Parts: sequence; structure tokens; C-alpha cells
Amino acid sequence: GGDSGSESTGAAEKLGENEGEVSILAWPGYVEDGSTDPEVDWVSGFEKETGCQVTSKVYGTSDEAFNLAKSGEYDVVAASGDLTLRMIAAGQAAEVNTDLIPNYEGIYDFLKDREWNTVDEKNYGIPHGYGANLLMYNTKDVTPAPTSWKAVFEDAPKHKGQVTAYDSPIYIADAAVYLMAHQPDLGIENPYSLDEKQLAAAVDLLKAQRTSVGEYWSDYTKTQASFETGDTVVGTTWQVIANLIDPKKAPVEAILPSEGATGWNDTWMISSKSKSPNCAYAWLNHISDPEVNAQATEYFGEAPNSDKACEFASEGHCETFHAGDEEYAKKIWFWNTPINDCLDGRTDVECTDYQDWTKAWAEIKG
Amino acid sequence: MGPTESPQIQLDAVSKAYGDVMAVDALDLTIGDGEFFSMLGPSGSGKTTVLRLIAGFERADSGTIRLGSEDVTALAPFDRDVTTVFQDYALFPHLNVLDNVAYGLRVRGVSKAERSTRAREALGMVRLDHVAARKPTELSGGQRQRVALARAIVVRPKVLLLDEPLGALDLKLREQMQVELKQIQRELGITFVFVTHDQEEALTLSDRIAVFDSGRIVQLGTPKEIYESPTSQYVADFVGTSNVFDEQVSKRVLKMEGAFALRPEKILLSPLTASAPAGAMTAAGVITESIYIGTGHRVHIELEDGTQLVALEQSRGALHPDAAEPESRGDRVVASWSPGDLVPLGTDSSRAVQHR
Amino acid sequence: MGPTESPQIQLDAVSKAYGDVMAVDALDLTIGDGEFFSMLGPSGSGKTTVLRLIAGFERADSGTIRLGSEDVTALAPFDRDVTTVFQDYALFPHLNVLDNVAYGLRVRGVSKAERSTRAREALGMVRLDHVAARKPTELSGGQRQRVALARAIVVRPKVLLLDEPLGALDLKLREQMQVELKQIQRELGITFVFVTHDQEEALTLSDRIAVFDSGRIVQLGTPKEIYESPTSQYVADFVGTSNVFDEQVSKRVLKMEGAFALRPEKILLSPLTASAPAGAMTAAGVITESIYIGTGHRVHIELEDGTQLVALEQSRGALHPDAAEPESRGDRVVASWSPGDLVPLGTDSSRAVQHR
Amino acid sequence: MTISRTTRRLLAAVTGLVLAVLYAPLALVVVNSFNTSQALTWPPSGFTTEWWQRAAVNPGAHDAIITSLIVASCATVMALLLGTLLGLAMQRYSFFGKNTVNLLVILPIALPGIVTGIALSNAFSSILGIRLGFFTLVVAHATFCIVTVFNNVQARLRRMGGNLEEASADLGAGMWTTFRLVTLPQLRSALLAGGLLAFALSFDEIIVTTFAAGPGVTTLPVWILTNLFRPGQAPIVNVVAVVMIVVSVAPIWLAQRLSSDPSESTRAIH
Amino acid sequence: MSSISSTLSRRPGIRLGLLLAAPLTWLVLVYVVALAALLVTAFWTIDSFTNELERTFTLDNVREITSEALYRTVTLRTLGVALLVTLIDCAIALPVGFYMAKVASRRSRHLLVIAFLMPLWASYLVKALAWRSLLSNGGLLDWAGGLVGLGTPGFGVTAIVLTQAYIWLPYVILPVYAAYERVPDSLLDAAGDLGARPARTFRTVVLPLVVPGLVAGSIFSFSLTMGDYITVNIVGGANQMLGNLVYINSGSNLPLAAAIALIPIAVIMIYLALVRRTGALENL
Ligand SMILES: Nc1ncnc2c1ncn2[C@@H]1O[C@H](COP(=O)(O)OP(=O)(O)OP(=O)(O)O)[C@@H](O)[C@H]1O
Ligand SMILES: Nc1ncnc2c1ncn2[C@@H]1O[C@H](COP(=O)(O)OP(=O)(O)OP(=O)(O)O)[C@@H](O)[C@H]1O
Ligand SMILES: NCCCCNCCCN
Ligand SMILES: [Mg+2]
Ligand SMILES: [Mg+2]
Repeated sequence: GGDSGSESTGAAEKLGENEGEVSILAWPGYVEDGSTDPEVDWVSGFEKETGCQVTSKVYGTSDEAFNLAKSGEYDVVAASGDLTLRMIAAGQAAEVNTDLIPNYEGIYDFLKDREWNTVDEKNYGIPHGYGANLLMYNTKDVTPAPTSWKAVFEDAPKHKGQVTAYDSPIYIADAAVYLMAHQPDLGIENPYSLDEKQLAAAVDLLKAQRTSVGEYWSDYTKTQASFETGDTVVGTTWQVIANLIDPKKAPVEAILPSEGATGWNDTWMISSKSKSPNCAYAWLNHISDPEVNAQATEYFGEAPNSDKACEFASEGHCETFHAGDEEYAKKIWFWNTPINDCLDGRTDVECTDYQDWTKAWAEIKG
Repeated sequence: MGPTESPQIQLDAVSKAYGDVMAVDALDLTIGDGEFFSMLGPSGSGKTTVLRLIAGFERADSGTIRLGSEDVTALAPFDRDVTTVFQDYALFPHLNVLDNVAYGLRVRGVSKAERSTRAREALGMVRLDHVAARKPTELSGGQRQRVALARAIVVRPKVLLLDEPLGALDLKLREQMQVELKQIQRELGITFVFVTHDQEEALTLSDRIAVFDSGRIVQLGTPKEIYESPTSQYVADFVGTSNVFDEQVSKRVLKMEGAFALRPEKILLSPLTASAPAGAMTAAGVITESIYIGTGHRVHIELEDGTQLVALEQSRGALHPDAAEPESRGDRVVASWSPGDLVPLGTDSSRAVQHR
Repeated sequence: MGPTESPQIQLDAVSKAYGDVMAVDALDLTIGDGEFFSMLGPSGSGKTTVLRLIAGFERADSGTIRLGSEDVTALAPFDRDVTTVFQDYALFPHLNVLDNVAYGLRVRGVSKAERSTRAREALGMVRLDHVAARKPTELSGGQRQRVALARAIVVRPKVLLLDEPLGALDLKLREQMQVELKQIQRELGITFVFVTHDQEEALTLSDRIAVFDSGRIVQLGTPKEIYESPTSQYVADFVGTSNVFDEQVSKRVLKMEGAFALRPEKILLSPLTASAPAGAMTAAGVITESIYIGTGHRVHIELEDGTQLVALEQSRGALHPDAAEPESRGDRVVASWSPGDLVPLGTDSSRAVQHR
Repeated sequence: MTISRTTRRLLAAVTGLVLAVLYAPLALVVVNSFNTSQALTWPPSGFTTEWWQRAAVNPGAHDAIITSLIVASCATVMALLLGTLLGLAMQRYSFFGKNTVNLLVILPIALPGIVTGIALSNAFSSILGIRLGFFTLVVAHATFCIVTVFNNVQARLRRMGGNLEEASADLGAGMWTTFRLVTLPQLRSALLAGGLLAFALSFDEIIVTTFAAGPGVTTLPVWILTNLFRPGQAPIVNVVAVVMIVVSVAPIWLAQRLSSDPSESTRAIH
Repeated sequence: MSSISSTLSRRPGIRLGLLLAAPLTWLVLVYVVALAALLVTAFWTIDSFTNELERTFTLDNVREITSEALYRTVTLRTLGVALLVTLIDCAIALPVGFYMAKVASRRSRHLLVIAFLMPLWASYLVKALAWRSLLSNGGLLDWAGGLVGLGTPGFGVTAIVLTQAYIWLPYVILPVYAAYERVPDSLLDAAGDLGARPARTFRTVVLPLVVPGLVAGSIFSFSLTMGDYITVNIVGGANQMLGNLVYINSGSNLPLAAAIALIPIAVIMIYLALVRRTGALENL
């Protein structure tokens, strides 16, 4: 329901004059204007071209972003799936008319009109890059080579204190993916759609895992370092981290386990309170430009959103990140926001929402 | 320089209480132009408070204060033509000596050149020209004291207030400064209001002395009046050493009614065998203590009835007719004095000095 | 109680330097058992340093220090049977008066009950029983001083060191404390080593006095010896007021070779008309200042050759044969004295007192 | 106190050890700023000056340092103003509720940064309706910096007593003149000490900043934190940290020099 | 100016008012209001669907934090860590402060103060990261500890304690040093003079007098540790402290975050009330 507190009743019909400024809330590495690294800049060109001056703020977790977005100070938000539906539900996100975004066309179809960016057939944003939360292990310490998430659940005690996991309530979905495969009688259809019983099962699994976890991670330098030092030998990762690890320090392998995996496909959204919708649209188009998209997703370490982008990406990037590989993408349960209305379509039960997950996550960590 | 001819300071029924304590209690006081006026009294008797009322640091609860012909009761310190030499000097530590002295001129907007000249002049008066560039911390106590004095006089106030300015100095230095103070006061003709604990200092320097007790003046007069004719045991006790005969002792020893004081130096000690001079009052006793004090001996005598007496045996040159060897402890002597040396004490003679 | 009979403290060639400054310079000193020994001298002359060497707060650079028969040169303060009354009292601010006094007993392991009794006893001696429960900040200066004294004597040390213990007290209180100190010393029979700036205090209290200059003792003797027979201008000047005739003035005024001191109280002033007593030395002059000091007048005379003289005219009872009215400013007088009252000064007579 | 040589040596050793422990991690930061590995692992993989070169031309780091300097300066100025006023009021007057005011100044530093942070950000955006940004950040920082200035000023005023001010009034100076010519110079080193601490607190504050800063205000700690989430930036963070430590010597030295001003000591020179 | 001065000098009330107006307005408007609003929020709730605040009074949040084991565990852990950090820092500050103030020469005293001040300027984050590097497997501590037969404690509560103790140490040493400075040497002399050996002097005279400084320092170490969550993330392994709980809830459930924040607020208030009488609050 986009009606509570929402100011826009529908998507824009046509664009007007650019307002001259746009403020963006995004993950680090999504809006680079050369200030981190003069080589890394896809903002200056945009500013020159459109006359929209960009101010940006980065956030560390989806929760932080949600809180910041509520202030209404941001025209554009780059949101992961664990945030999008909350934004939409809270009326923070404006419906986006994709027709006004020429670059939308080239975007992979399997990223379009998905549950985390589309509600009631209304688009609330443009898909950006995507990736999977992989299983990474140190090939010396973890033998035989695992093929299942079992390595971080049942088998975790083998590497007590050296297991890692992503530090966010959304990681509960990883447990759900595992349970979906190994405890079918729980009836989990969608890892983001858990009723109380299913959530409890996931929580139990994660509490058991907790005793073996050395640390949770949320920034990549931290997990990169702990694999390199050997503080961690097995756990979830992103492809980019696996790539960064110095094989001389730690030989690692990152795989997509047999159960499939969670993953993300971030969405560029426009705030319902935006005072610069035209610049916002301009940014959405700009960031979906194949060249820009390639640059941004490669810098962050994820697959770009179109085949055209792969033409601009460096050699091997799209292969490493399985860009456009639809089969691969099918194994990924892209992050979504748990809400009370079960996403898997069940109507007989009420599902647990993100708040419940947040509490559960705190409890798991203890 | 009598006070009433041209009063410079006039306090009428001035009171000041701190909580329950009446620090100054309905005080009337007139100080004349150019007078060296001292306030003497034990700790807590209100001397500083009177000074602070005159300077304007405290506001009187009631009464009026005049300086010259002006009612200053409600004026701030900076609007009064009065300066103070503080007991701890209160020199500005961040300014050098010259700037300290020039401060009062500076805030009056005197030009830099002129204030430098005048400050140097004032420093000259206290013989400190050579330390003009030093910071106060680089001075000795006596030097600081003189800088404080120079700072206060450079603005040529009508009245200079001094709160135990010599209290922190050692004896030798103090005697030296007393002489200088007196000289400067004479030269400038400024009214000095001087607070001290030290009765000798007050006697030496003052034109008039007020003796304080509990926020009131119990006696006011010239040093000689105060010393030789105390009107109460309190004053007799506080100013110098006194033998005080209260009513009972008077009856026993003097065979007189009333209370009397007798200064130790007025007592003549002679061997038991000697005959008493004509018209003398006498009392026999034994010497319990004979303390050498350089200029003589302080001799404690216990009379036959148990009364304690102190006599001062002054050592004198061989030329003096009575330069005799002092008696010593255990000797039996006769103390004698002239009835004229007895000072009759007032009604509140029973009140002794109390240090609060 | 002579020092050599039973020496309680013995310093042999003790030296202590701070950087370039010889604070104590090859000092020999013997203090007897039960003696009241004072050290007198200007600021910076090394008095405190000697005390700190005896207490053990400072280690001597060379020389030996004995207490009783024991060589304590290398012992720490807590191993010496000596206690100190500090100039700033150094009371423990977090302990109440009783606990302050009991501290020395506490560290000696005396039982709680006993130390309370003994501390109360000591407080009784200084008449402070009633403030036992107060914190030091709630006491007046005089009371603090007495607490410090009680704290030091409660452990019955062989030697008590006192560093200007009365310096911060006002005159009246100081006189009172002087009497009490003397009494306590008599009662306990403890050796007192007393530092003071105040020559009068030293004269009054001491069995013997050492006068210090630049880390050395320049004269050592009984109060009477020090006062009446100073061996140098330095001592004559520092202890009491003196008229000092240096060699040139001696030649002019006295017609004698050498330097001499003459105490003001030895001088007799008479009108020009009076005839000089037989055997007197005389000098005519004019009175430039006559200051009332209660017990008499301090009279400044300028002799005909310009020499300044100070005489003390003591006021005396009517019974005294020569109780005359004092001369006043401007009067011409003859000053006379007996040649026997002139004190010949030693070789270093040119050295004046310097405050460092 | 007579302390045995052994004890002195022992204490010196402990102090030396503590200093060593204090500086060892900092030394590690220096070493890592030349480490070829990006992940701050030990032992260093190799020597490189790449990070220093990259830091030298990193506009983000430069801007962040400048932003931090500006924010800390503004917060310090506010804290100096408010802390001095409060110090004067608390030390020179007695009034009802003084204890409460005292508690009030201490609370912002004593309560955890996260509490201060969410309270302020909530109040700014939900209650007062002020956009989070530079202004709100300075206000938030100044709030918890007031106490350092306040305490220093109060301690100095207590030591100074009212005497100097009275002497000034006595010599004819009005209130403002007295403040300018006497009180302020006396407070100088206290203000310096308090201001320096306030500056350091603000400069280094991350938690409150996270909540109280709006978009486009990237202070150094925020820049550092976000760079941990960007690939390969960690060594540049080390470079910046090393520079900050080295640069900090100057103000600290200056503060020490000024506070050893002879006017601080009341001892006379004989 | 003079006439204003003259008027003001007659009106101490107005003078006080002028002095207090700005700082009090600031503190009350900015801080008290914000804090009060936060506390009120603890008794509100949030619409789980729209994430909007529902301004109706409820004790749910408070009930939750008082009844659920999680909050008890984390509170105890946080308290334990904060106390340990404070103890360690005090234990270090006592001898070091003493050495600086009473043993070291005047010259080295200045250098020491500078030496202890400088680390304050190295970013807190950088220091935490340095400790992460120190503590890691094969890190400096592991490597050096291996020489003496001790390993690294790894990431976890011990690491949190060590790192926090390290980061806040200068904040404790400086006030303790200042407190030692304020103890007159003559008191130490007096104690020795009365027969107390140095250890005794320290215990009975010096220690009681530096307590205010110690407490002032402990306010820093204690409350800064109480509220920190970033160090915990960096070296805390899988552990969380109260700060983390407040932090993760601050985005999605402000009322709950506010309710959790009540715990450290209460603890600190109690702590301040306890130490108030030591005079420490004036030594911060
Ligand atoms: N600011 C104040 N607050 C409360 N009481 C005060 C204050 N100033 C003075 N008093 C009290 O007023 C009385 C008079 O004090 P005052 O300072 O005038 O005495 P004093 O004669 O100068 O004493 P001293 O010789 O010790 O300087 C004393 O009882 C003192 O305690
Ligand atoms: N701790 C010290 N460091 C350096 N010099 C010192 C120290 N203590 C004393 N002195 C110097 O040693 C000399 C003797 O000092 P001491 O304190 O013994 O003198 P004093 O006679 O007690 O003086 P006062 O009457 O001023 O107390 C002086 O020159 C003094 O400056
Ligand atoms: N309550 C706010 C506390 C701020 C303290 N920040 C310390 C940062 C580390 N130097
Ligand atoms: Mg007074
Ligand atoms: Mg001395």
C-alpha cells in the first residue's frame, strides 16, 4: 500500500526541468565522485551533463539507511532488498515510471518486476548490480571441499571459533535456505517468508551455529583480513572478497552451494518526498547507463545489470561474477524484506516481519 | 587633620550581615582628610568588611557611606575614588610590574606615554624602578607589596585602603615597610585606612585607631589614648599586654572598687628588703618566670593571693640611674606602682578578647 | 642542659647543595638533650634545609648526622625518631583532627583504643579536645597549628622540628602559642629545633640560638649572648635594632678604632642644658622623628655630623625615678651612653643582612 | 616522600612499559601504512609507498580532514563560549539548582555516545524539524564538549579567586574591561587546555557524528569508517592516521608550553 | 559601557542571568529536550508495517527489556566489560600517574604528559583496527606471545576489554596525574616523618587524596565503554554489547532502542550519584 503518508499518488508522467541538485543515500562505493580515488568517478560527468549537483551519504547497514531515508532529505536511495519493501510500506518510496528511463530497457529481465522492486505491478525502482552470498572456505583447513551450507551449520563445530557469517538480521534467510533443503517438513517456500514456527527453527539453527562463530562480519576489509590471517576459515562471503584475498596468505575457494544461496539485487529508488524528482530520474538513467553501471558494479564487486554493461567491464569481470547467467541467478534468493503478509502467498498464517527478525538476530547473537 | 573638619569618609549606621553573622553592626565612623586611620581587632571582628564596604566590593544592608561630599552607598567600586592594597597584593600575574602599576591609568584612558611616565614615577616612590620589566612572580614578598602600593597610589585616589598589607612579610621587612608607608602617606597627603592585626604596627603608624569587636568599634582614639587609657578590659587586653584587675581582684589587691588595668612597664620590682617609695601601691610575690626579650625581661609574678602579674623590666644603659641586674626565677619581690598608673576600665570590663 | 653533656643531635661537616647553591655549607652543630634550640636567619639562609636534613627528607651531600648515639645519615625519615611541625602544617585533609593526631600511632601499630586515648590526650595538651571530629579545613589557622603540634608530639619523639610554626598566625595568637610551646617543651622534655624569621620569638623561647647566613652559622649562643654581644654587624643588625658605627663613624663620633654596635635602649637622651653624667660618651643632635610605640617612643636623632641614631625612650611608671616626658620632633638633645654598652664587632662587620 | 631506588626504578619501568604498549599499536599503524597487503595482516607482506602516494592525492581524505577541522573548530568555539559563561556563573554565584546545572553539563559526556546520538538526531529531525547537516553536527559536538571547557575554567577561577577582578574594579575598570584585561588573560591557559581537549573529542567523534551529521558532511572518522567498506582503502586510512598523530604534536606541545607559563606557579623566586 | 557596568554591578541577579542564559538555553533546548523525548519514545511503539511511531503509551518495550534473558545477559556483559576496563585503566593510571607527578623530574614530567596526550589524536577507529591487527591469528601479539608461551586471546570479550582499556587509558591517566599533582609534597613528608613507610604513606595518605581524580577518569572509561559498539564490532568477535543493541534497533525500532538505552542511562546516573560526593565531577 503506497498510500500511507505517501505524497505522490502515481508515477511521474513526464519529466521537467532538472532542479540543479540531487541528494543520494547509498552503499559505500555506489556513488563515487573521485574523492576516494581520482580514477573512480562517475558523478562528475553526470553533474556536468545534467546540471544536477550531487550530494551523497553512505550508510553501513540497511537499518541505518532506513532511518536516514525517513528524514526525507534524500531524493534517491540505493536500497537492498531487505530495505525496499519497508521503504515502500512506509510510503517513503515513489513509484517509478520506467518509461522515462531509456537505459531501463537493456536491463536483464530476470531482475525486472521482482518482489523486492515491484509491488502490485508498480515499479519502485531500477535494478542495479547483483550478487550472491557465497560460501567461502580455506582449502587447506577445510577438507574435503564442502559443497553444502552444511559446512557452516552441522559441520561448523569442526572449525569452532573460525566460522563467520554476515552480521545482519537478513542472514536468517541463509538459514532458511538451508532448512528449505534439509527440513522440507517445515514447509519453507521462500526464505523471506517465515511464519513463527519456521523462524523459530531458523533461529535454533543459528543459535547452534553461534557457538562456533568466531565473528560476524559486515565490512569486507574485516572478513578479508580474517581469512588471510586464518582467524576465519569458513563462512559466507561475496565474490569480490574472494577475489581480494591474497592466495599466498590463504588459499580460498568461494562456491555457490547446492542449496542455492541468498543474494542481493540493489534497487535505485526515488523518495516520495523528493524535491528533485527530475534530477532523480536523471540519476537513475545515468547509473543504468551500461558504461557507468559497469564501472560502479565492478568497483563494488558485483555483477552489472545488463549485457551491454559487460562490454564496458574489464576482461573477465562478467564471467567471474556470472553476469547474465540466468541459471546461476535462479539459484539466488535475492534479499527481500520480510513483512507480515507472507511473500510466498500464504494467507492462513501471518509471517514474521523484519522487526521480528531484528529481535531474533539480537537474540541469536546473545 | 581632625576628622570632623573635613571628613573624607563618613559611615552612618552602616550594617552588613552574612547570614546570621553581623559582620558590621550599625557602624558610625568619620575619617578625616589626610588622616592615617587604623582599624585594629581580632580575626572576624569586621575590619575587612568595613574596608570592602568603603571600596564598594560589598553592598551595605543599611546605612549610608559618603566619600568626600558624595553619597557612594550604591556605587560600584569602579565608580569610587578609592583604591585598595590587598593583603595578598592581587597583582595581575600576566602583566609585568610597569603594566600592573599603569593598569589604573590604562582603564582611565590615559595615553600610553603618559601612563608609562606616571607609573615609573610611582615605582620610583617605592624604589622599584629597576624591576619594572619583571613579572610579579619574579619579585620577593616585600617587592610585591611595594608594587601593590605603587599600583594603588598612581591613580591619586582620595582614599587608600590597606588590608593588612604587611601581614605576609617577615619582621625585619615589615619594620622597613612601616617606615616607607608612613613616608608616602605624608608625601601624598592621601587618607589611609589601614587594617592590621598587629597592635604595635597600629600604634606606630596611626593618627587614630579604632578597635573593633564583633562588628562594632569599642574604642576610638589616638594611639596614646588607646594604649594608655583603654576604656575596657577588651581593649586593654588586645592592645599591648595588660594586667587587668577585675572587680574582685581590685578589692583584694588594690582595696579599690571597680576594674583597672596596669601596664607591665609601669610596675617597679624591688627586693623585699627595699622600702616602698612614698605614695606607692605595693604587693609582694614570687617570680615564676623571667623571660629575656632583648630589650629587657618579661617577669611573671605570682602574688600572695594567687593573682598573676606581669612586669616589664627594661634593660637600660649603664648610664641610667636604675640600670640594675634583673631578678630571677624564684626570687621574692615587691611590685609597686603609682595609683596614677592604674587605668579605670568601663562597664564591659568583663568581656575578654575572643578569637572567632 | 648544655649541648655537650648529652648531645641529642650532632651534625659534622654536613653540606647540601642544590645545583650551584650551597644551601648548607660544611655545618657543625651539636644540640643537647631537652634543649630549645632556635635557628634564626634571613630567607634562603638554609634553616629549612638543616631541618630537612635532620628529619631525613634530604640526604646530605657529605658529613654525618647523629641522633642520640645513632648515625642516621643514611636513614629514611620513617626510621628516625624525629617529628616535624611543618610551616604549612601539612595536615591530612581527608582525615579528621583525631585521626590526624593518631596517624603516627596508627602506622606504629598501636591499637585503635589506645591510639584514640593517646591522641585525645595530646589534643588535650593543645586544648583542642572539642574539635577532634572536625576536618582540618574547618579549623582556624591557630587551631591547625596546634593540631600539627599534637600530631607531632603524640608519638613522643626524641626531637621535634618546627619550621616557622607560628609564621602564619597573627600577633596575639602567636604570643599565646609561644607560651604554650614553651610549656609543652618543658613538660615533655623533648628537644625542640625551632626555625623562625622572628628574632623576638627566638629570644623569648630559646635556650640557644644559631644565626644563619648563606648556609653557615655566623653566631651561636644564648639569647643574651646573641643580643648583647653580637660578633658582627650582620648579627647586630639582624637581631633587634642596633646603631652600628662602622670604622669611619667610630673615629668621628666615638674617637675609637674599630666597629661597634649600640642598642637603642642603652642611649640616654637629655636636654642640651643638662650636664653629662660622669664617664659618659656624648653626642649632640636633633630629633627627626619620635614614634609612639606604646611602651615608649622610638626616637630618631640626627647627629651634627649627619650620623643617624635610634634611641628607645621607654615609658615607665610614675614611681620610676626618671619617668619624664619624652622629647618631641625638632628638639635638640644630647645622646649619651656608657662606653661599656658599646659592643665591639668582629672583622666581617661590613657585611650587611641581605634578603635573598 | 622517600622512595627507594628500587621503587623508583620499578615505577619508571611500569611507566615505560605502559608507554610502549600505548605506542606499539600506533607503530603498527605506521608500519601498515607501508605494507603492501591491504588487509593489515602481520607480518607485512612487503614495503610500498603506494598508499602514501595515493593518500597524497586523495581528495576525499583531504576534504574529510578539512571538514573535521572545521566542525571541531566550530564546536570548540561554541564550547569555549558556553563553557566559559557557565564556568563564570557557577564559580562566582550561588543559586538554586546549581547542582542540577552541574549534572546537566556532565551528562552529555557521561552518557554513552549512542544515547546522545540517537537522542539528538531524533530531536533534530522529528521534534525541531531541522535538517541534519553541518549545523546539527556542530551543535551535537559542542554539547558534549562544553564540559571540558567548563571544568577547566571553573578550576582556574577557583584557584584565581575574586581578588584580581576586585583589584581591577578597584582601579576603575568596568566589568567588560575587567573581563578583557584581567579575567580572560588569566583564563587563557585553562581555555587552551579545555579547548584542546574539546577539539580532540570532537575531531575523533564517530558515534554521535553518525547520527547527527547530514548528507555531504563527511568528517574524518566517517570517512575512515566508510572506507573500511570500500575495497582497498584501509592502508590509506593508516596513512591519514599517521599524519594526524604527527601533526597533533604541534598543538599539544604548544598547549604544554603555554600552560607552563610562569604565572601558573605561585612560588616566589628568592 | 561604564554606565552599563554600573547598572549591572548593582544587579547580581541580572548578571547571573546573562551568564546563564545562553548555556542553559543550549543545554536545556538541545540536550534535555532531546533526552526527554527519547525517554518518552521508550514508552511508545511502532507500526510494524509502516514503521511509523505510534504515540500511545505502552510498557511493552520496558517489559521486554526487563523480561527477556537477552537484555540481562548483554547488560551484565556490558557492565562487566566496562568495570574491567575501568579497573585495568585505574590500576595502570595509579602507578603511572604517581611516577609522572611525584617521581619524574620536572622536565620529563612535561614530556610524559605530552606522550600520554598524543595518542588521543590518533583516530579511535584506527586504534581499534590496529588492535584488531595485533590480536589476530599470527598477529603481533600472537607472534610475540608465542615467544613467551602465550597466544593471542583472539577476538571476543577479552579483546574488547583490552582494546577499550587501551583506547581510554589516556583519559584516565590524565586526571589521575592531575590529582597526584595536587597532593602537596609536604603531606608525603609528614607521613614519612610520622613513621609511615612509603607503601603505607601511599595507601593511607596519597590514595585517598587521588580518589577524585581516579573517579573522574573512571567516568570516562566506564561510560565510553558502556556506549561503544564500534570497537565491539571490530574486535568483539561474535559478541554484542548494549551499544550494539541500541544501534541495531535505532534504525528500525526507535522505541525499543530508546528502552534499551534506558539501561546505560540508569547505570550512569547511579554511578554519577555514587561518585558525586567524592568531588570527582569537578575533575573531568
Ligand atoms: N563572604 C562572607 N561570607 C560569610 N561570612 C563572611 C564573609 N566575609 C566575612 N564573613 C564573616 O563576617 C565576619 C567579619 O569578617 P571580616 O573578614 O570583616 O573580619 P576581619 O576583622 O577582617 O577578620 P580577619 O582579621 O580574620 O581578616 C566574620 O565572622 C566572618 O566570618
Ligand atoms: N628543593 C630545592 N631546590 C633548589 N634549591 C633549593 C631547594 N630548597 C632550597 N633551595 C635553596 O637553598 C637555599 C636555602 O634554602 P632554605 O629553604 O633552607 O632557606 P630558609 O633559610 O629556610 O629560607 P626561608 O626563611 O625563606 O624559609 C636557598 O637558596 C634556596 O633557594
Ligand atoms: N557522549 C559522547 C561521548 C563522546 C566521546 N567520544 C569519544 C571519542 C573518542 N575519542
Ligand atoms: Mg580581614
Ligand atoms: Mg624555610
